Amino acid sequence: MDAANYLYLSALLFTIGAVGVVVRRNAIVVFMCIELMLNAANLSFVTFSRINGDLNGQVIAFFTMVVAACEVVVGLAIIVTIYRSRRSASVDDASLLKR
Amino acid sequence: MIWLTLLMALPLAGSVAVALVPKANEKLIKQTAFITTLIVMGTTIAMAVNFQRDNVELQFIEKYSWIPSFGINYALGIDGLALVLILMSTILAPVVVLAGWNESHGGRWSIKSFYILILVLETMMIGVFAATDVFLFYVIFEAMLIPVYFLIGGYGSGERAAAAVKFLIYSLFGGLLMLASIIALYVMSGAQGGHTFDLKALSQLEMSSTTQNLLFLGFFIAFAIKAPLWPLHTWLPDAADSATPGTSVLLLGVLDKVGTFGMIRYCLTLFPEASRTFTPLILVLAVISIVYGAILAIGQRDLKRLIAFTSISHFGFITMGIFAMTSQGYSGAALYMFNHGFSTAALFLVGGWMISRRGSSTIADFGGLQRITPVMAWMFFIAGMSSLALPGLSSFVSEFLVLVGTFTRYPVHAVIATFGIVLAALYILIPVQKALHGPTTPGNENLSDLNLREKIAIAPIIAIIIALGFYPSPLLNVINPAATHVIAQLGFSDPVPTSGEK
Amino acid sequence: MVFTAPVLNYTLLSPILILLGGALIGVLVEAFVSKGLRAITQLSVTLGTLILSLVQVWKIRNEQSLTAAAGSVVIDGPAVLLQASILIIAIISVFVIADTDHFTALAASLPGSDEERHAVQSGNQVTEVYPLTLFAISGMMLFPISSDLITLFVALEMLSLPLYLMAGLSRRRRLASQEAALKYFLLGAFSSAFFLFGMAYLYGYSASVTFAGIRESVVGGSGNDVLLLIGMAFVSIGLLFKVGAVPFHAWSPDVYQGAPTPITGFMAAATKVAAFGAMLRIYYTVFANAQWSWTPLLSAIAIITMLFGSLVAIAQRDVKRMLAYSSIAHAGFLLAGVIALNKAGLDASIFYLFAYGVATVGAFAIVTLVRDAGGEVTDLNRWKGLGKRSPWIATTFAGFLLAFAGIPLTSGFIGKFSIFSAAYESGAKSVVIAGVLSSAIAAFFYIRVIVLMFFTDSVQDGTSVEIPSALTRITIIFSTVVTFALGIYPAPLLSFITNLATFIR
Amino acid sequence: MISNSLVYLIALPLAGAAILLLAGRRSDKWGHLLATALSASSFFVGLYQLSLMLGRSNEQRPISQKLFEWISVGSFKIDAGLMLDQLSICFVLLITGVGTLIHVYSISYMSHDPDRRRFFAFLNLFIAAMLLLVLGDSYLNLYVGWEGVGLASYLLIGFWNQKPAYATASKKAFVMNRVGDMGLSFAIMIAFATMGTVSFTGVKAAVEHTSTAALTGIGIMLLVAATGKSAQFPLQAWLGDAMAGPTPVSALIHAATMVTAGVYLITRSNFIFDAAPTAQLLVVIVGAVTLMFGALIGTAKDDIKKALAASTMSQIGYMILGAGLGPVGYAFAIMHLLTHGFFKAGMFLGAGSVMHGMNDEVNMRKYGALRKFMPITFATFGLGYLAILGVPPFAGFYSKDMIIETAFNSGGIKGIILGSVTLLGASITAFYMTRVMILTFTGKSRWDDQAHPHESPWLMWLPMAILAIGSVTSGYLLSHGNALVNWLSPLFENHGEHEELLSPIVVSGLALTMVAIGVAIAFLKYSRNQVSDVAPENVSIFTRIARQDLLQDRFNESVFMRPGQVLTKILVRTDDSVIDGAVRTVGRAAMGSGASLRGVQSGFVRSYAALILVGAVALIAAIWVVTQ
Repeated sequence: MDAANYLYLSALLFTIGAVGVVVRRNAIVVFMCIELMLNAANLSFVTFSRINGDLNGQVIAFFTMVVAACEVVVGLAIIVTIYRSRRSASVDDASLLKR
Repeated sequence: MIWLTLLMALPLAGSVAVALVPKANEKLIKQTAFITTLIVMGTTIAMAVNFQRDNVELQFIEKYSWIPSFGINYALGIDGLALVLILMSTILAPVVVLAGWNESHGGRWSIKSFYILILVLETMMIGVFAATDVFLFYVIFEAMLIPVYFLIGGYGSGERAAAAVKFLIYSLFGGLLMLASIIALYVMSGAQGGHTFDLKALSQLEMSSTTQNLLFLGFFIAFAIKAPLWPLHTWLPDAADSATPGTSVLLLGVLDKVGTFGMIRYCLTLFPEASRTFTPLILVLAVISIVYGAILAIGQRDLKRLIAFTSISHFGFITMGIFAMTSQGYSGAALYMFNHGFSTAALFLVGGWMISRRGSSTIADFGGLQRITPVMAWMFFIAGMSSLALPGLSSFVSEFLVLVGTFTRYPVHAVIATFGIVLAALYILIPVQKALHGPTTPGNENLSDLNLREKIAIAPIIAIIIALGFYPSPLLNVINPAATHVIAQLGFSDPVPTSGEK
Repeated sequence: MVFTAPVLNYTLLSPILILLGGALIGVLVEAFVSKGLRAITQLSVTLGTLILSLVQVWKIRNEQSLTAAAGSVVIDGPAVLLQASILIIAIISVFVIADTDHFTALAASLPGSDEERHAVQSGNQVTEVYPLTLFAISGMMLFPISSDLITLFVALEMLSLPLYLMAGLSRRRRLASQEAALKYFLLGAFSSAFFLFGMAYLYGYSASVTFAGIRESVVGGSGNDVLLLIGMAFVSIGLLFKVGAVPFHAWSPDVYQGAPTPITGFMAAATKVAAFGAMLRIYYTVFANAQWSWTPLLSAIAIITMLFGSLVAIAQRDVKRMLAYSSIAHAGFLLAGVIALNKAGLDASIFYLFAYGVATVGAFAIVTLVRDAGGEVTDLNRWKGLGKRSPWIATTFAGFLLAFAGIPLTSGFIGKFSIFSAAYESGAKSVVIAGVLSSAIAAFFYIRVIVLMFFTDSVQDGTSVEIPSALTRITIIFSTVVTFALGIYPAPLLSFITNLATFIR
Repeated sequence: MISNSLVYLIALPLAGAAILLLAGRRSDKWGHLLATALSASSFFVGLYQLSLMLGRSNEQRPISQKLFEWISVGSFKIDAGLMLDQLSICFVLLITGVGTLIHVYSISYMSHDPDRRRFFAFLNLFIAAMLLLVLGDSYLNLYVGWEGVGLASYLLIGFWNQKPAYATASKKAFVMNRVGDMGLSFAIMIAFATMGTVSFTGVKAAVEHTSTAALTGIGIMLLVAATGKSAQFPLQAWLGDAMAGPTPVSALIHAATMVTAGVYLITRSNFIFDAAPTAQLLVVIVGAVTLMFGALIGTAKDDIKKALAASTMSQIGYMILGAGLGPVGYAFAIMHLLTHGFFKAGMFLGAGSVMHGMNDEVNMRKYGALRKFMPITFATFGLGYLAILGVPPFAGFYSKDMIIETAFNSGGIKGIILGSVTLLGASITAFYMTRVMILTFTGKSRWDDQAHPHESPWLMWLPMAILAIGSVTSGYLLSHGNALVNWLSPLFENHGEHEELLSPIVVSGLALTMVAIGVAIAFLKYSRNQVSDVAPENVSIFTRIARQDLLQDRFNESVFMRPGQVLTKILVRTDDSVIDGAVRTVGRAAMGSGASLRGVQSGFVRSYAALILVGAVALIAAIWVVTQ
């Protein structure tokens, strides 16, 4: 089976994630969409490493996971604080700063 | 002897000295500033004495590397024109300080900062005429705006903030266009053997006529804004209206000359071809400025604005003389720059005294001053006469030279411009009649006449105006060599008399 | 198979390692030192680390190496210059950050809760901002010197994550501050996803994660251009986001306004250096040969950015937002340096980054001083007549504004001139014209602020100017001196840069 | 140093002016004496020069002197140089002579004026400027004097400028003169452009190889200048108002000297006009028109000074006409100029003395029967009257008849027309001068009660007497043995005499008859029936028009002033709305776009994300375009 399909899949996932970021209100969900995008990228890496027969891509995938984990830590911290002070996790409510 | 650097350093030192004087001691502050300007004037005259008249090359040259990585030098040097203008600036400075002894009061800020600004400005005024490195010139050209901006905004009257901003934005805009041209020159010089800003080197650059035209415009628009040339003049009346008389003198008398000076020193030198290409257009603009400025001056109700518009008309003459490309036109223009400095100074200073005494700048508020304050009235009258170029006063010589010089090559322009002299009679005599003649109107009965300080301040100007009217040779002898040199460089020669064609 | 330990050149890496160490110490300090001593200890640790690291950078200034860390970082002239700039900017920023009054006593506490109030009263001020700063700085130090995709990505996150948090630490207007953090985080993560995706395609294009490898295949032209282009595009998005170029700028005004002002200054200055450093390296070394494909796009973005930033700044009423938009405009000018793609462009960009960074920190330091009972006053209308009440502060601020406007005799002018001439030299005339135009527009709003401060009468509304703390004063004086010194006599720095700044590949 | 004494001619009065103006009130006591003394001494210097000149042969007579290099740029070299020749000496003597007399007269006439010192300063200034005008050796030097006298005239007309009307009058005079001056500067420009020189000698030399077109241009422009200064048609309107000045001023500047500068300019430029027939013809026409114009106005004026002013205008018309007749006419023009200088100045002083006695009443209808009260004034005025009428053997008889004769003899239809015009003019002159005499000195007294007419002090009547003698004798002296003609002849190249149309006797006969007719009509009209002391309203349209100076002001206002004012208003408005408006619009546009672009910054993180997404898509699209 052609490896390119994996690329299409990853592109699809990436797009879904990106669109999700734009359309979903809940900060958590938005964040999950971003994670989806990251994983889509990972998929591409792995695929490419398969295509190119080179392991670095897979190594990067691992790095990405770690980094994503860090992002989760920071991200959740922020989202939770916001949620506690606003009693809402909707990104649309946080719009004091504008213009 | 590093005359020019010395000249530039002196006012700076003076400003430092002023800064050190305690705020409370206003008298000492003023005296320090005045003494400094006097010293500068003396030094300039000393320098002028050492100037070799017949030498067309730049003199008192100094050159130190400033920013080697861009090939920028701190390079100074003056020819006759620059000398004359520096002379004018440094003579005007003490006059302004003395005449506007109390101008700094009632400003937004301390008297101290007023004189610091003035002195810093004087340094730049000298530098801008002395610079022979384009980059250095540009730096001073732009930096000069700041002190003036604060002088207008901080010590002016009326809509001073708005006027100051208008002035600054206008000038900055022009300056940035010039910057673009300068960058282009710089890059080209890099392509043609080494980055440099040396005026001489840049004038040797090879460039397509299109480029040359574009770059020329970059420079010219900047200068046309400075020198106000119609239709880029609208900042001037506002600025002159809000600025203190002394500031206006420096603004119209000296700073605006940078525009016309730049046209000669940079537009003509760097872009001879383009200058020739644009001459017809520029001459038209100049003629429009002459007539337009005069007519609007006639239409003004406010004394300061009136004077501002007369200057627009005069700058039209100067520009016309420059681009007539004849030695008479050029020398006339150069001389005109000098004379205009003094006649405008006289008008603004005396006008300023009238205004400060009357507490109004509306011409209609004055009346019959000749009976109450004869001396002041006479000073105003003489200043006015010199502004309408009465023969026997300095500005006649320059104006007539410009006209003759233009006529020999562009008769039509000269003829139209000559109508300006009738309008001049109107724009001077109308305020003279309204303010000085007629019955004494209420509110003017007990205006005080000029005091000794003011007399001392105005006397030298009037003296110069009259003396140069009868004996302009000292200046002309300095200017002429430069004139013929420049004209020749541009590949022009004076038209020969047509007689014999019969 | 045999495991061969990677060879690390510790001298060359020491600047970063020192910072990381300092950061870890900071964490420990936060945990164990008594609250009385905490602040001062943290400050001294942080400053010590930074200075030590700066010294190290100075030591290695003439070193050049591609193999400092098994080929994943490169040490060369630009690297040293950028790291030095970042450190200097960091140091003067820390002086401002040291004024703990800007930071919430207890970030975890609810805004307006008793917990928070108690924390403030008991002086139980947490100082996690210091280690966070150090982490961020180490990320920034790594970003412009990394020479493979992994390091690049890790560095990006290393500098970003702490900043996300720091943005939320403001003591006053905490809701806004937290909002800033949220926005910065979400958008940052979003953009880094693009960045990563792009990296994937570059990898796919070249079958290599090292810059050198990618460059080879770009030069060789072998491989599928579409992959390269998509890769470049998405990586660029990540970088352009960090430098705040239109249309990836949207976060910056909000974050600049919401974040604690000292952090804003630090962010605005240091992040720009780091991000542009990386950008310069990537475009000058990796993508150089694909110039045909990206120059037009980048020029377009640069032009839009300049004009957008300048135009929108005119309409701002809040000083922090105004500075934010002005920094967007400056990002546009700096892009001109990237586009130039020549030695002059590199030198100019580095000079510009340093000059602009220093001036920015100074400007924001002054913003921290203008306060009323409720904390900082950033509403421009309340800055009216500042020149009358505290002439020195106002004059200094005016000085920075003139520098931003690029008036001669300030560093801003030299920067602008050099970067524009470089761009012009490489034929990007349109960019230069746009730059000149937008400078004219920009001048307008800088001058408006000066008018407000000097030529309009003050409104008595309790707005006052804090006497700057000794440290803040150092920052302000330093920035002022540098700003004008570089304007009047930039020759030494310029030639220093010119001598060092050459990328090695 | 004989040559130097040319400078003294100017320097003396100039010094007077300077001293008096600078010394200020301090010199109130002795200022007038000093001024008079200096003017007189200048006169004696003139006499001395004359004596020297008489001692030299014709060719040697003109002397010139370079003081210093004034302007020198490229080929445009102007020396501050003076030149005294047969022509200018006449003027020098006229100016300083009559000038001095009028100084004397003014000592008493202005004795009650607080600003008498300033008055004398201006008088001296005028003398100096006028001397420079006639002594300058190039058109540019002449120009300096030319505008100098304009300035002096402005200052003196507006001497009592606290009266707004007077201030306006002075302004009007200056501005209209400037229009003329413009002509002079054009002439100079053309001269320089075509001949490369503007000195009299240089231009004279260059004439022969200069295109007629250029010469005509110069000539016409010189004529324009002359019309301005000499109040000739169409720039005559200022002279009447100029009577606002103190009467001695009217006598000196606006009768004897300054207004004749135009005649000087034309005669001085004879070499140009001789070579430019068209210009010459125009000169004649202007002269003819003006002499009728002035004469007609004169018939309707009740203000004695304005009547005299009108007559001046008309008499100068004669001179211009004469000068326009070419070589044959120049001398006669000058002769008439000199005699006119005597009798007109005399009459003005007479008018002054009358006003002096009638506490400054100028309306002749309020005079009458003054003969008894002011015998001396009557006598001197009367002699001047006879002179202007041209009754033999009084001065006018010689000078005016010469012009009439030359006019007739100028050949062809032109000669006949000109001759008849001059004759008619003579008759009208006779009419209005008689009218003045009758209204002022004869008939019943019509003055109101507070007037106590009395003879003027000797300081005033002495000058009048001297001038009266002049107006009796000067004509004979100047024409005796063609004295003046021969004196001046070396300056003008003679083209030989025209064929005589009418013999001198016939002309004189005609002239006298015409004069007699004029006088007779006047007698019938005014001496017979009682003159009312208010101007009758039920008069013919012509009278009304004449009273309004033939609508000259109406014309100028409606054609130049009003449109000018409108234009000014419009421009002032457009400067703000259009030019500055454009600038402001640009600024507003920038701010507006900024404000609208702010909208992008909605504050919603999702829209920001969308923005990024859009950007990404745009990039991809661009790439797609690139790769396709």
